[in-house]
Amino acid sequence: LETPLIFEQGVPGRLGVDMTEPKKVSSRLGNTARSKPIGLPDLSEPQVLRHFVRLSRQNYSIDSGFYPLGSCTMKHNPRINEKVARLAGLGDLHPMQPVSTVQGALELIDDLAHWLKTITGMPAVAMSPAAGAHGELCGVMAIRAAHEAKGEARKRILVPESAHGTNPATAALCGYKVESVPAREDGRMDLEAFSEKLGPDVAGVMLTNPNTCGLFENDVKKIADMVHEVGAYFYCDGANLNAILGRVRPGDLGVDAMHINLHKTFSTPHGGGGPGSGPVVLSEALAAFAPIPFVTHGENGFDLVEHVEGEASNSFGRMKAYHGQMGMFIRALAYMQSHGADGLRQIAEDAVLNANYIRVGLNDMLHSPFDGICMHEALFDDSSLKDTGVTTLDLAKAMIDEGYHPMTMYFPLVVHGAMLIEPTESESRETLDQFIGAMRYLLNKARDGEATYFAQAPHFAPRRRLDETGAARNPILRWTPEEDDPQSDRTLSAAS
Amino acid sequence: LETPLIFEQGVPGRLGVDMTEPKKVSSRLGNTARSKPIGLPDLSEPQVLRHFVRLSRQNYSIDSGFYPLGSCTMKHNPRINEKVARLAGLGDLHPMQPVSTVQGALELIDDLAHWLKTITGMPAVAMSPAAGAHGELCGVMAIRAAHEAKGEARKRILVPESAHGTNPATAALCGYKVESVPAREDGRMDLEAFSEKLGPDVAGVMLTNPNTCGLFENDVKKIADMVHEVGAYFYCDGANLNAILGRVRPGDLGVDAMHINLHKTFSTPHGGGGPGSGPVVLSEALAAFAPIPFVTHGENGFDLVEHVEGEASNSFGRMKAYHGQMGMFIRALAYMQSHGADGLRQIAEDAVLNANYIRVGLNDMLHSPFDGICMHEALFDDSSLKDTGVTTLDLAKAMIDEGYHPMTMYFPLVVHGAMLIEPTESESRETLDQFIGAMRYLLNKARDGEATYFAQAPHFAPRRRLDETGAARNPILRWTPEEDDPQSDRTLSAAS
Amino acid sequence: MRYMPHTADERAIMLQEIGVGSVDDLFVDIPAEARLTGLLDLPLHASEMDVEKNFRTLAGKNLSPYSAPCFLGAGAYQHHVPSVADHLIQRSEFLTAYTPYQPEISQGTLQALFEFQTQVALITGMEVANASMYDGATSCAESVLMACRVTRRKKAILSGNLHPHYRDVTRTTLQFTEFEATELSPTLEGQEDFEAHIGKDIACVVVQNPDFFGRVQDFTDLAEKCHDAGALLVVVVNEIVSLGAMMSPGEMGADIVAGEGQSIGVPLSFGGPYVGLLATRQKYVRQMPGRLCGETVDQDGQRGFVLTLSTREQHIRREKATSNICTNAGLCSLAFTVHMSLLGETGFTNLAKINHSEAAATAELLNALEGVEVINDTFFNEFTLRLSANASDVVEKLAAKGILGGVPVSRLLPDAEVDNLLLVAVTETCAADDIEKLVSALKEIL
Amino acid sequence: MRYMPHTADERAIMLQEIGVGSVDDLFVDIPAEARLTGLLDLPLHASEMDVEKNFRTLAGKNLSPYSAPCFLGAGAYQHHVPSVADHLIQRSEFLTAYTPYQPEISQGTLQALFEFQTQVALITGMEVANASMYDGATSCAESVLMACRVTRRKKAILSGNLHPHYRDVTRTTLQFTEFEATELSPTLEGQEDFEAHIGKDIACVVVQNPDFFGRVQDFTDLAEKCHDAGALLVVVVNEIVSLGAMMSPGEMGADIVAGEGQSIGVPLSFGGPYVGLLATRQKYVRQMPGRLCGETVDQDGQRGFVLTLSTREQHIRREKATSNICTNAGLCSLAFTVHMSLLGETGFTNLAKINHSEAAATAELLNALEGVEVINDTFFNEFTLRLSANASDVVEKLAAKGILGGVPVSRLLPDAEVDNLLLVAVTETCAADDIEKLVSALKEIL
Repeated sequence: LETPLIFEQGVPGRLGVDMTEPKKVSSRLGNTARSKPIGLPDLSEPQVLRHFVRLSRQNYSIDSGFYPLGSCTMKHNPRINEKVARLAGLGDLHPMQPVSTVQGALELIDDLAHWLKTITGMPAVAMSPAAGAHGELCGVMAIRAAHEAKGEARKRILVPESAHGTNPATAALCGYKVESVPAREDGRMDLEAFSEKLGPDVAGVMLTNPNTCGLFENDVKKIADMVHEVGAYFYCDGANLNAILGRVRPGDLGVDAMHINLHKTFSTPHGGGGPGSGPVVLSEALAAFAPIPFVTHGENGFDLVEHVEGEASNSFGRMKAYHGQMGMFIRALAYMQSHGADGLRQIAEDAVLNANYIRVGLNDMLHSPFDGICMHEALFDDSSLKDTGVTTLDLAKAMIDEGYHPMTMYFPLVVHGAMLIEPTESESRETLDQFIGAMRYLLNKARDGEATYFAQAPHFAPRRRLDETGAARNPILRWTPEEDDPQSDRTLSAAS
Repeated sequence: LETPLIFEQGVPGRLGVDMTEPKKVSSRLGNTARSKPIGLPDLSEPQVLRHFVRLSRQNYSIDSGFYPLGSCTMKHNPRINEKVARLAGLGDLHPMQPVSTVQGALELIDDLAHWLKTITGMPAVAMSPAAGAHGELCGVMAIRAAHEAKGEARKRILVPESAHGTNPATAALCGYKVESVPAREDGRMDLEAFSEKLGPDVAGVMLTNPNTCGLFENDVKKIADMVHEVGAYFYCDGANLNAILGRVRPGDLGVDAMHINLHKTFSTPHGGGGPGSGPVVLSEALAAFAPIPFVTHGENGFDLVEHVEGEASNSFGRMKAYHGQMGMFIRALAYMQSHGADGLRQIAEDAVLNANYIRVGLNDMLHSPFDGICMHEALFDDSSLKDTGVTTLDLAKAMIDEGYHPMTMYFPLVVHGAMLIEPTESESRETLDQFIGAMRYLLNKARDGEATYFAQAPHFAPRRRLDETGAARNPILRWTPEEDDPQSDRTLSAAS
Repeated sequence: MRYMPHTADERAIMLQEIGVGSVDDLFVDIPAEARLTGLLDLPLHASEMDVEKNFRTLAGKNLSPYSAPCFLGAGAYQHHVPSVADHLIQRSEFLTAYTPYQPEISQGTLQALFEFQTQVALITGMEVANASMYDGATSCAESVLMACRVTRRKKAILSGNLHPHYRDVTRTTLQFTEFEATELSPTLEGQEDFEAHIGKDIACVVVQNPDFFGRVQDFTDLAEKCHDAGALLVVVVNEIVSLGAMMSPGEMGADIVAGEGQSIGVPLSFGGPYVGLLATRQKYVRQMPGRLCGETVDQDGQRGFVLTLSTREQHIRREKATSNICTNAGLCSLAFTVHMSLLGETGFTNLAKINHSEAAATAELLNALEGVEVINDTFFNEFTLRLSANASDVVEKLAAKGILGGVPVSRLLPDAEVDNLLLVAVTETCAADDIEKLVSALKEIL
Repeated sequence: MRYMPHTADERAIMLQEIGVGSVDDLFVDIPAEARLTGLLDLPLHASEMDVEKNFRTLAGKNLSPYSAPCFLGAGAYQHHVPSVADHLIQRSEFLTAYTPYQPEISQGTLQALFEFQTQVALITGMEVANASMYDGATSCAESVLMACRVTRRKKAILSGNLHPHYRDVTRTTLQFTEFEATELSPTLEGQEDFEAHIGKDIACVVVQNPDFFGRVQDFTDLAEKCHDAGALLVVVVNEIVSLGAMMSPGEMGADIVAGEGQSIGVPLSFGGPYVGLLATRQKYVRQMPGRLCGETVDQDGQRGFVLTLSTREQHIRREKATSNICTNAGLCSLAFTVHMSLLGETGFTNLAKINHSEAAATAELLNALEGVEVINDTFFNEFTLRLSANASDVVEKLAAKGILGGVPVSRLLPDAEVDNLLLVAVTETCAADDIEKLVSALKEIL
């Protein structure tokens, strides 16, 4: 059954929300009162409900199946987190209530900060960044602010080739020139090349660890020392924190700043693309430059520092309105409390165990570009598909028909036709076995020359393959009423 | 993707719920401590969640589509009702709390009782029956108790042919002999036949109004008078109350008792088969015989009468543990408050409007056994399918492929191959038009001789037609572990 | 009105299509003198916002057991229900589905019911269970009717220590039938003398385990005596968590188990809706009331589930049906199944152990207080105290301190001389400081 | 641990399959001296029951605006969110889905985003909108960056009456770029003199409507002046409900609208997550930051939706991306879309009228009090009071009475001399008796 757009439904005057009649008072809108209709459709409540329930049924989700999506940490999203985030007195607080009326909320933020600092072994944390990339921005701004405070105008940030695209984008936004450091044969950063690029005008390095090849940068301490030696700072992309929880603390590795994706590692959840939350832990060297606001603890309980003055005088400023992604804080703290010190360590162990189990289960049929044990994700290249006429993309789309979400494809860029598989700790051995079986079935099928089958995949999804090129060439980004002048319509959608 | 049984999953020792270790204390279980394992499977929380999410996706529901299910009143189930039923201080109250700590709960019951009495024009209501059939039992017990109080030992209950099966079943449970009254040509009860059967040994009549043919028994007042004249009581099956809300009050028609299906008329919701709630409104004549407990209002606020003594001395007794289906009361009251006097009337009007719209939309292709305006549901027989080789059942199963739940089939029994369609007030004209279009498409297809298509339907459901006969002949009512002796297994499932 | 889609214009068009002039023409069959012209004397429609406010106001007038130490039992028990259970029963496809009469598009509900039936059979130690009843009390009454049908006898014996509501409901249910019940008197000490009553005319004996006062017993001997006399043993269990720690009724030889499943998955909700359990032996299945879900195959040979044995039911048998019950507890049984699935063998048995050990420890603490005596020799998670004062008064005083301290026995047995008896239940939801509060409050009061 | 499936036995088997002796062997790449041997100094794992208790305790230490009359605004507004919206965002298929990079199995999320983009475009009067940003403040900052890219100029002018947080965030965002902002001073009366600043080097002027003090203005003239100078007009809207009653920024000639969508569908949640809106003209779409969903067709020609124009994004453009933003506000934008769909044209405009009329009536009531003066000539649902006492003190006194009476201007503008100014917002959630309570409390206090 096709689901028309909400705009293609409804009848003017139909109600989806009941309200009282507005009071009759004289308008205070001056000359700004609206005179034209907006063009929204009117539907009843049951219609709206049914519309979105039907839409939802076209989605794949963790609750319905396995997501072997590398670099994304698609783990179980506990429902208790959703429940406590909606408690009266937590989910409904206004950010500008007098602090005397939100002591529990401030305590919660302070408590979460304590967990994050303890887990990472870092002395400070900036809570307000709204997502991982926002956290990166926070970290690099702190680095730049620290350099500026010392009167240094450094120019470059070093980033490994395999880095997430947000790393260079962030560095650029802070006015830095980005330089890429190549990888060694074993998938880790090339220390020699790194050493060559390092110098007194380098502001910092941004490293993901475990890196996006699913490998732990075993030279990390050496790297940190080299960075510090030239007076630069060590930014660690925390996207893969899941793999090392309770096994090693970034603070012990010499990290100066690291963002933590609460929606990944602490499952707050993904929600089809957000909202995220990206607190940043900071070393002593960077702590003073943290953004406002932050929570302090004084005689009269908890307080909020909301302005760049006094104890926040070195702060590089404010990153978003209000105090941070409180809704995500609640969920992340509930998740952490549920696991505790023992459970957090178990997360890392089981995540790495599962990844290696898949690696071993497939390594006679898929080629691993890098040898040995992996961390939380298993990386393969497409050399095993050579001459089959099946691409990584085709294989991924065929996985849909087997009941799986595709793995991460063509990332990291350093590996040809990369397939990055991150099972997370949530999945059972039965699920992994079934998945390995399905992959082997598909790989055999590819070798058997059934390239056409793959090219046509998916066969059983709500949609067949979509024309993404056409979408980008002629972007139609909104619905437009049919009765509108078709000419202007075309203009609207065809203009560049 | 097939979903195995929960018993076919899991690994012993896996945890789905975390708990502390039990305290070490000496057992107070005497000689009753369990020594054998139970045989439940152990699963993790994500596994259980995914299992039931997957199961759910094999269900049809109102939220995903239209249910033209006659006699079942499948209407919109508002989410606000679910929300308020879970408020702290409502959903979590213990039934045996001191009444001083549950004044709001008792007020709520009293308030709902007021709405029900006002809607039906009746002076009293028994709140505790747990479902429609339980309400019938309540009403007929009140009738029998009233006769016994007068020292009368009446024997018979009259029931129209078209009645729900629960009516005769209930009468039998109260020790009455059930006599069936035939219908007239126009689908209503035959007054002459009724009059003949009526006599001083008749305890009461059970009538559904509007009746199960979707017609209002226009002689209802006459019937009531006749019943009362012989000293009997008039039980009205309230299953179809939806059609007359705010247009007529059963109390004004001479009804002595009527149950109200809160899960139908007041949408509490169906839930795949329950739970229901079936309060029974009672006339002055029957009020004193109402079951315990009930709420009273005294000087110190609300109170509960929980024993058959004092003001409850005529009560026929207790029907269930505690005070009634509180969770359903909350939802029903929220539903009523949302509609108000104006909305309740609109429900009836739109429900009847929608049913007639469907009747008119199909009556050139499907034969109505009874002429003229219907109430909330449109009834057709299978005469239009004659010679097509397509049965009512086949047509119903083919509706599944068109995206609809089948209509009610082969009920009422008085109509051959009956198809009973109740759209309810929730559905929009667009939905009705689409449905009429789909039905016309199928009926044309049937006439075009595509009987095989129908016999094979449904084609696109999670399951094809199931072997119900086999299920009944050799009932397998539970999962049995495979490792068990296959012999005993067979014995278990094959024994009659 | 947000729930109804028609605008005035649409209604006019539809009336025209139907061929009538006005809505009133659709209601002509209603006798003119009974037709309502104005609106009912009730408030007008309310916004969702206002409705929510109304219920918040009502909720504010109650003391939530979530915000008070709660030791209430007497057949309904506060347990922690995992959020997953409540989440799942709110899923559209479960919440807003109809009774699964169309199995092709109802496999979700049906498979869940099949799993429910299996879980109930397993924990009760019986061969089969139905797809749930209204509650434990009605399940008890239906069990007696069923036993009478099975044995073709007319008399039942009810233990005096059966929950008073269950006894009341059974009495009410039987009163107009050809069956009757002999009710023994409650007894605080010693065994009940069933033997004196079991004869060739007895259909069944109904006992409860743990009984109303909390005591647990092995009914194996009683089962044998019943069977020797051709009678059935019906065992009522209203704290189903006990089955995680105790011998199952099936092991004791029960023929029918009537249970209240509320403890697993179902909120207290001021007494309802709950979920009645009814389990028995395979050979009695056709005499069993209520709905049954069975395994079968579809046209393609795939396993599937259907409602079955409907020939026992009212739609077909009408006045000869095994019972007049038509609905089951649907969502409550689903919540039970989800919660039980989460618990599993390990969790369910551990939960029972925690309940028992917490209760045992609390009983010792309370027994040490002046003016308090635990009268139970055995119990699971609930026991009876004899206080030095009127139990209802004590409960009110505790409530004034924000403690829900127990259920006075006299509230359920007003005729017995039990004014000083208090039922106290201790579950995993009672934290150490809750118990401390109760102890120190009782010290103050007594 | 309930979330992790492996038992010790299974782990052992899996390690064997992998070919290592112990879990530690999987972590050999971690420098030995940094490996943790013991557990972190944090509590051990907790049951769901205990976790829930912890959060109930924390919640109990706050004053919920649901149980107190609430007149707080300043960029975040209490509105009634229909239960359907919160229900739907909790559906597994929305809640637990990944970013819709695989469109074949993500049409639910994608179509909802397409509907979101359309709704935002319609209410702002713009041609296109993106699939949401973090919040209104970051959206404002991104708008300035975008205007600089579009105009290839480097300077922005920020109105003094822009929400102070938005100004702060814009300043923070620009500080290390080649761009800069001129910030005007807040002004309580009269128009700001933008003209003096608009020159050929100006990329954009940023104004807010209603402004921080609640005033509303027609910016049509300003838009013309901007366009004449080759600059863009950025209009910030942080009470999006106002658009139901007011001329849209598009009608006024805005080039970019940066909005905070929290008022529709999103709970207050102590400040986040919210939903940033960013709408503009079609011609600027390739300079737009954030995610975009576009319509296309699949292999079979069926309409479908995909994320598009990803060449602007970091995955491909890396350091040359239009912004470093990678996520959107996902569930919040879905909640917005559901709520807006429920409201529709009729509901959205009516909601705006109710907000405005309630605020206007309340302003009159308050203005009549001694020691209170409403300083706004115009406003939508929020206005500024000049009190005869320190506003922070008054707010604390009101809080002590259980009333959340408003936001002291000095909390956001500590440097300005505004100690007596109080922002008061009145929405549909303020009932008559809430307003009465505020009035009588102010009478007492002042």
